[in-house]
Amino acid sequence: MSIAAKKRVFASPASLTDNKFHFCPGCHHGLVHRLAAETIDYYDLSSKAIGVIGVGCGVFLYDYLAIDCCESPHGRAPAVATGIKRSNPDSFVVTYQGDGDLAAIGTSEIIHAANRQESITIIFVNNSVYGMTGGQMAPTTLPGQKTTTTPAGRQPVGDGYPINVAELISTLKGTAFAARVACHSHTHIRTARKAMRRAFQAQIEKRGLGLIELLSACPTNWRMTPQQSVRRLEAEMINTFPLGTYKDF
Amino acid sequence: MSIAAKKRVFASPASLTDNKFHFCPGCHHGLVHRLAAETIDYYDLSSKAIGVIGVGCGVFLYDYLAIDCCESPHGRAPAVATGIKRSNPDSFVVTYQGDGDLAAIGTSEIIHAANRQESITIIFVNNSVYGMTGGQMAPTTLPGQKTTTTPAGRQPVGDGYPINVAELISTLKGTAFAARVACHSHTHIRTARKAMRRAFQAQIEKRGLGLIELLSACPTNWRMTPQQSVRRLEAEMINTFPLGTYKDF
Amino acid sequence: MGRVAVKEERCKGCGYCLEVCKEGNLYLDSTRRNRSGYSVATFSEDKVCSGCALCAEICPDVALEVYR
Amino acid sequence: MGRVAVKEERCKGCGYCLEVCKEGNLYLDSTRRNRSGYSVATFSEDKVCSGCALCAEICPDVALEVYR
Amino acid sequence: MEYSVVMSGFGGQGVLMMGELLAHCGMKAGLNVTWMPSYGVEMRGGAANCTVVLSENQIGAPITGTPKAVIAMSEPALDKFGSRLPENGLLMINSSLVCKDNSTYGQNGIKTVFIPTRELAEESGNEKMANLAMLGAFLAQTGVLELERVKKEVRSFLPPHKSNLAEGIEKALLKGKEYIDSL
Amino acid sequence: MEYSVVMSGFGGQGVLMMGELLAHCGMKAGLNVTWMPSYGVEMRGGAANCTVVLSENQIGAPITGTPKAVIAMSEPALDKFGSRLPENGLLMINSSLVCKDNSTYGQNGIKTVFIPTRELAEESGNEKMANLAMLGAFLAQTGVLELERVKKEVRSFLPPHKSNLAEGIEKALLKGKEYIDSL
Amino acid sequence: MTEKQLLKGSVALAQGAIDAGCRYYFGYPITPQNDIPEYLSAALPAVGGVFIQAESELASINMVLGAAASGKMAMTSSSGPGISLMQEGLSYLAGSELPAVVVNITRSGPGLGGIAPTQGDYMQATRGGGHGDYRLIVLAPNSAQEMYDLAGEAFRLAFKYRNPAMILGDAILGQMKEPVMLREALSPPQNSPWALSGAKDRQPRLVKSLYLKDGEMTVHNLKLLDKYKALQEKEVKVEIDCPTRCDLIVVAFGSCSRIARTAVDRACLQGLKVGLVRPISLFPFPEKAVREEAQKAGRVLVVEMNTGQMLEDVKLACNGNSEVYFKSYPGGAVPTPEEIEKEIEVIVGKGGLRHVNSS
Amino acid sequence: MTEKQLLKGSVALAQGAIDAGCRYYFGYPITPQNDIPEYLSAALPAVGGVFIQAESELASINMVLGAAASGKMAMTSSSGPGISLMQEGLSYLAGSELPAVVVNITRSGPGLGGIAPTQGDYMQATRGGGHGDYRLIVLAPNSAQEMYDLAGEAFRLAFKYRNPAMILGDAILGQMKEPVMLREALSPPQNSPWALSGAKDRQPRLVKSLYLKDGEMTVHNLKLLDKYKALQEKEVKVEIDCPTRCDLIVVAFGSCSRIARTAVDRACLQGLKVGLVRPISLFPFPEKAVREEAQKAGRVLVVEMNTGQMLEDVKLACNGNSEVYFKSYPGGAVPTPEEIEKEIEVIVGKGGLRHVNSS
Ligand SMILES: Cc1ncc(C[n+]2csc(CCOP(=O)(O)OP(=O)(O)O)c2C)c(N)n1
Ligand SMILES: Cc1ncc(C[n+]2csc(CCOP(=O)(O)OP(=O)(O)O)c2C)c(N)n1
Ligand code: SF4
Ligand code: SF4
Ligand code: SF4
Ligand code: SF4
Ligand code: SF4
Ligand code: SF4
Ligand SMILES: [Mg+2]
Ligand SMILES: [Mg+2]
Repeated sequence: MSIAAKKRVFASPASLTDNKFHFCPGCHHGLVHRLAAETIDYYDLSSKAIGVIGVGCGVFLYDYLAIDCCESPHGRAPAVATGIKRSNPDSFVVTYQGDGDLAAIGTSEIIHAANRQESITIIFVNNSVYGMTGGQMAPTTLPGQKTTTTPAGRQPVGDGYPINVAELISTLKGTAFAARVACHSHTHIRTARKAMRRAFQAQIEKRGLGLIELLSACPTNWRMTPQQSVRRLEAEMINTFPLGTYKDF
Repeated sequence: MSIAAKKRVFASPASLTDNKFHFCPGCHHGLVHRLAAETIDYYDLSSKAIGVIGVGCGVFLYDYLAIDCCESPHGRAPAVATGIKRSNPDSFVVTYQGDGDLAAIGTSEIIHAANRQESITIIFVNNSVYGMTGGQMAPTTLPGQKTTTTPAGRQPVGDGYPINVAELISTLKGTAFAARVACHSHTHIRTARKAMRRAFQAQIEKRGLGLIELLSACPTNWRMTPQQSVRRLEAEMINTFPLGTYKDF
Repeated sequence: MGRVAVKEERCKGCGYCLEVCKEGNLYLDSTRRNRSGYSVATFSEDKVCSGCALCAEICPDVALEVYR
Repeated sequence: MGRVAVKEERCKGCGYCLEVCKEGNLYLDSTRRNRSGYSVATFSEDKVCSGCALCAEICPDVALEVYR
Repeated sequence: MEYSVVMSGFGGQGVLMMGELLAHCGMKAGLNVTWMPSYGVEMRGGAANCTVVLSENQIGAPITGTPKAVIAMSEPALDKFGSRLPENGLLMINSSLVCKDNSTYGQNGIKTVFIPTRELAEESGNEKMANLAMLGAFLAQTGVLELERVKKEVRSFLPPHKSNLAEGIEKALLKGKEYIDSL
Repeated sequence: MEYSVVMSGFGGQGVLMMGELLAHCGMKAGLNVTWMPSYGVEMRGGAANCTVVLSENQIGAPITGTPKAVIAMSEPALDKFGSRLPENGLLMINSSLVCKDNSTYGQNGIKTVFIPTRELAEESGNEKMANLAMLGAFLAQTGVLELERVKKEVRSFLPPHKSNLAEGIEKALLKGKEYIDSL
Repeated sequence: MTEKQLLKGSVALAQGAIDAGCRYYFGYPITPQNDIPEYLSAALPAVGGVFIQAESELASINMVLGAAASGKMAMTSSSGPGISLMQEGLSYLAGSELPAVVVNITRSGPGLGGIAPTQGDYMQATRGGGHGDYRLIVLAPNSAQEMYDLAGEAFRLAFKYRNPAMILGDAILGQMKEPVMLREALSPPQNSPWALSGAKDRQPRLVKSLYLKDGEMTVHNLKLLDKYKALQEKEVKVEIDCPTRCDLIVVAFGSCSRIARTAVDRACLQGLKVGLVRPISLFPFPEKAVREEAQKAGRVLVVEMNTGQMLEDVKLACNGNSEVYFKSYPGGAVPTPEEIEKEIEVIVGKGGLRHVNSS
Repeated sequence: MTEKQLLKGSVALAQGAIDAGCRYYFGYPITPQNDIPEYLSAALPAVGGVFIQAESELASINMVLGAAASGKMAMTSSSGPGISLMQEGLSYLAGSELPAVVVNITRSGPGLGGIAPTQGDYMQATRGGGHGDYRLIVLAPNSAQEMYDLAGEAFRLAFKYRNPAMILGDAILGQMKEPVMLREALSPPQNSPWALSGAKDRQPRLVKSLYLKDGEMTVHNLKLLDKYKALQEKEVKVEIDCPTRCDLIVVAFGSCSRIARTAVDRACLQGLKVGLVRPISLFPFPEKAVREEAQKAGRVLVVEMNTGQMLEDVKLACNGNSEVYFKSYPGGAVPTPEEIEKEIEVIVGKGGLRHVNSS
């Protein structure tokens, strides 16, 4: 039977553009982009969604999602999102941030946005490293992990312990939803899809801030093959960053 | 019996200067200054202590404590303290910060200093308002509390929920000690004195960051008499900010 | 019977789809490279594809379409 | 028998010490003001002071010294 | 002609309000006016002051090192601002609180007037109106604005929810004027 | 005289290292040298390139829109940099990966040389040395530095823990030279 | 609204913003400008607007960026240290071509800064304290009335040129009360063609500052430059009051210009021939006016409450064609009219210059 | 260490800092300067120093402030947006009279910024992007060797004048490898009489920027001004290479000056009479050198990789006494020697100016 005669059971979501991703082979940013696009389609949000893009490897989100988008200074996406949502309450506002962006330079902005119960959704890609800038230590880098700025491996005393964002944000009263999922297997991806929907739903129902943390691979800066990197994600990252839903409105 | 013949059983601590405090009547900043001076004397730290002063009504600490002092930009005291302690590991470094300083603009700095397990001590004066600037909402302002920027009372949804600093900081692995005490009665003051010692001890024993949060009155910006303000502290603040030790190495 | 179409220029040869396909329907063709220099995933027409779409689900580059 | 010395220029008349002294040894003298315009705490020589120092402990302006 | 006065005292004595009322009435009288308060750190420790300038011409500096008059409602205020008066300046002292010797002042042709503001306020029926008794005395002493004009504008000055205060204010102003007249 | 060459390809092909070795040897030969890599976002998506300039005089720009030579280790690199060559430039193409028609190039007097780098590297005993085979060919083709000089400096170039690679590098360089000689 | 009201400069400015259509304020307290947020915390909700006390100046300026990206009139205000913290955001606003108004009621720096009136942030405001080639529109009121008026003007220019605008005031302008006449209120802007609102029935829109394709960023910079040139051609605001035959012009801005005005008036009463040029827009700087008047007079006295910042713009305008004198009041010092008058006398001579060619 | 090594500019700079005695680095990653923290993360601990990757640029600059207050040689590095975030801290450092070195390997802004080589942060660096009246010492290397040398020089000046110093580089200078000759290493500074260390056997010390007593802040500002004047008198660094009879001088700094150098050399080979003046210290700006050479030549061509920033300093130096031309390369554009050469030809005429008075 020719393809033409068959039913397409899996295709690129409507709100994903045709542009090829610029990510490295095996990088999960592309996957997260797709999940975001699927969720936008699922809730039919493409005509009200506004993406607020943090600075990191996801900075070119606007090339890939067919929605209104706004660049934001590194770490400040939740503040920019606050400005958009407050002045445009009918829009659906979603930020896209990496672990450096959200958990280092943007610590204050995410905490206070959650604390004010801003009606925004945060897509948080935790790949335990600064991808875009070439592999420096992130706030989520694992103890002992070698990066370009922790050549001997991260020492928690002095370099800092890994920061557990989903848990931290879930302690704030204005957070409606906070969960951590992973991107490295199809079962995890399916859980991730559900969690992403809840994070969107929180905003749709005006319950408060929704955050989804996605454990992701950065093969390039982990200096691994894609295969090795998904194995590391499973074997090492999940220990430090337990999967689960930490708050659900 | 003339005074000369009696024993002095309570006097100003040695490391407190003779300068009159510039604080308003009934303000607890003076009390916290005295406790800090007492603790410096207790551990004989006046020749190694370096005070890092946040911006708030406590900004003139250097007029009152006879120790080396450094001004720091609003909110950045933990970063300045990190720079001092790391480059001067034999010194004893203590910050003095208000709730606006530490829990609003300085959120990121305190969290990451604790997370890196910096060996510094944080004296945190929570008076639920911006004192120095004239009574605006603080991150610790109570729900419903009227301030000059929440004329109808603080609405948690939108203005933010009160932030519980001692609890939040105690969740970080690098924190050795975190406690909340109050300043409004002699029994509370005695507990406060003990807690302040533990917060100092944490640094002396190199266990990590020590933080003491002191619930304090700002009669001026609460628009109350000193008497009313200590009653409010007891009746209202302690409910939202439960006293206790949240972490003890 | 399923069938998978590879958008070759999107594929980066990460190999995730190969691993997830229980039927072994996909392989990297090392003799060919796309314009970006990657060996690309290739669908073996001669094997049995259930159309389960796991390969597409796991592909981080949205390079696969599945038909059934 | 205790005795309390008031550093009048430090006192701001907040009244905390008055409240804490069970013996009522301290009062604000409304007829006098210090240079900053505050009525200042005044020790009644004629009452009984235990020298417990609660007044000094609670004074936010370190205006009291206690002798015993 | 330009008239500048520094009003000073402790916080809570109403020196800012006293200045504002003067400026408001000046505006209503068609004059150019500026009112400039002390603020910020200066206010900790309880001091408060403001400068009011009234003029038929454009006003340059709203603060001045050499005001035409100084009103001192407290002793520290007197110490701080009394010395700034130029020759022939006017110094009005709240004698209910400041108990300094007459003789220290009045040099350089400075005219010194003592006003028992608390007593006047009490007489007017509201002990909290000491500032307004002082303002009444100031107006009577200087004539920068007519008392009647000021009394007329008290109501336009007060926010609606405070209009009940108007009568008391008028009374206190009058007491101040009467005191000067009686000198 | 100043010689500038752009070396370009995919990340992982060792184009940066190839350039660095050339620059290092130039320095050791007493020349002024600059080596300038591509970096940052440019490197996502797998491209990499660097520019090496060698000169007896002070070097101005370490990058140039019109290099004397371009080494293209991949097709996108060829597309991007091939067109920058000025008249009489030299274009060296990695024919193991780039299978474009000869005829497209060589216009404007551009000299085009195809080097089967993978094959040469394999012959030299280490398939990962394709870049060095290319460098050997480049040196032979241009004579900017003598091959012997470069071979001599391989050891001063390598960090101590990589000195074991020296021999393989020398072999691959030689293979490249031999290939040119054989043309 | 037909009568004057006695308003604090800060309050006048805040009301001026509302009357211009501003409905969004995001800010963090700092003396001496707290009257602005305090006033707006009540006044904005009353007109259906939004007031947020942000956790910091960084958050404030980025909330402004978000609201501006939505096509709304948004503003923030701060002082010295807070404005420094906004430099990254200001650079993004300029790079993203977003309109917004930022108010700086200055403190005397550097560092923590005193709250006395001062003009030490002129360079930061006019040269762009943030990174990259950009400019803010900078307006310098000198009265409560202008605090009110220029708030509206700042929004108008910001929207017309899609560029952030700054109002540069100081403690005198912020704290002083003066009579102010209010204008009729304008309604907020609607549906700007570049604003983000969700891509309903249209192509998605993008607010960004980074252009990555070859040469694009250069084109972008030149586009911004064109905008700044247009501002220089069309939007200069300046008050010129010079006698036809003039021996000296005094150049001063903001609160300092009021005092200079008094000094100049007095000098003129004395019979000296002195004029005043007051830049109201600091960027675009009234280069032509200063050049021409300076050339006529041959002498310029710049008076600033800093160590000499606008001085550079005056020198650039004069380009060597006039003698430029400078009187400096840094660190919160405020000149008196007498001091400036004396300076004028010293320069032109007590009896004035003798006009060799005069009739 | 007697042989040249092929070093990246960033690495040369980092090693230069260590060799000057710097032992404390606090920074946050940003392209194109990551080689600095990456190198130092290994190299500093190796010499007993401390490397901290801070959570942000705000934290970085304030950690630097802390270490500087302890009398230690401390530095940070960043690029455009990160430097903007440091403006408050820089103002505090200057106000508190603390020595420190801040490196800006620029991005082309405004906004997020491209990482191509650019010089758009000249104004921010030389005018003080933070609030208040202060200046940074600003040095502009143009080779890997100078990245190394000027790192040391920046620390020397910072400590001598107790003022923060900035090294202004760009992606070319940061990323390029060139041969570098290392110097002998100096030891870290000890026991500065102003440094905080605990008040053992002495009076407590205080590091602050705010002076509150009447007039104190003015005195402080004037003290800072004196320091800047001393820098202008004593510490100007400039490379002058002008033929005795010169028709045009080209003024350029940093990486742009290398290209200008090539262009000037070529023009001279053609027989044109062209010179080059290269400011190495941007503050203090080599005003005298530029003025004198410009006056001799009568014509100045400023070439910058921005829309015209140093141009203002050149104009101020010339003060109308020379014609000033400008060639602009904003947004990451890099001039070629050919382009500059052509510009030179256009200005002086293909065959050179005819020297009317020449023999
Ligand atoms: C103010 C500022 N500081 C630093 C940078 C440089 N920078 C860009 S992306 C990034 C971090 C990237 O890491 P992450 O947020 O984890 O995203 P990833 O690339 O890993 O997805 C940094 C530090 C910047 N652009 N702006
Ligand atoms: C960057 C910056 N922003 C704002 C301010 C103004 N400011 C000074 S103190 C302060 C807050 C004071 O409140 P808090 O920290 O609670 O101290 P308190 O006076 O209540 O003890 C603020 C906002 C400043 N100095 N610097
Ligand atoms: S560097 Fe890492 S995060 Fe960035 S695109 Fe590559 S794999 Fe993904
Ligand atoms: S304003 Fe409040 S915190 Fe500040 S001194 Fe007065 S009472 Fe204390
Ligand atoms: S659809 Fe399922 S069976 Fe078919 S190729 Fe993909 S994973 Fe294999
Ligand atoms: S998972 Fe996608 S990108 Fe990876 S090899 Fe398969 S098709 Fe290619
Ligand atoms: S507690 Fe202290 S300040 Fe208050 S009234 Fe008593 S002595 Fe005075
Ligand atoms: S020492 Fe005790 S008894 Fe004596 S006055 Fe003080 S509180 Fe009263
Ligand atoms: Mg990351
Ligand atoms: Mg407070």
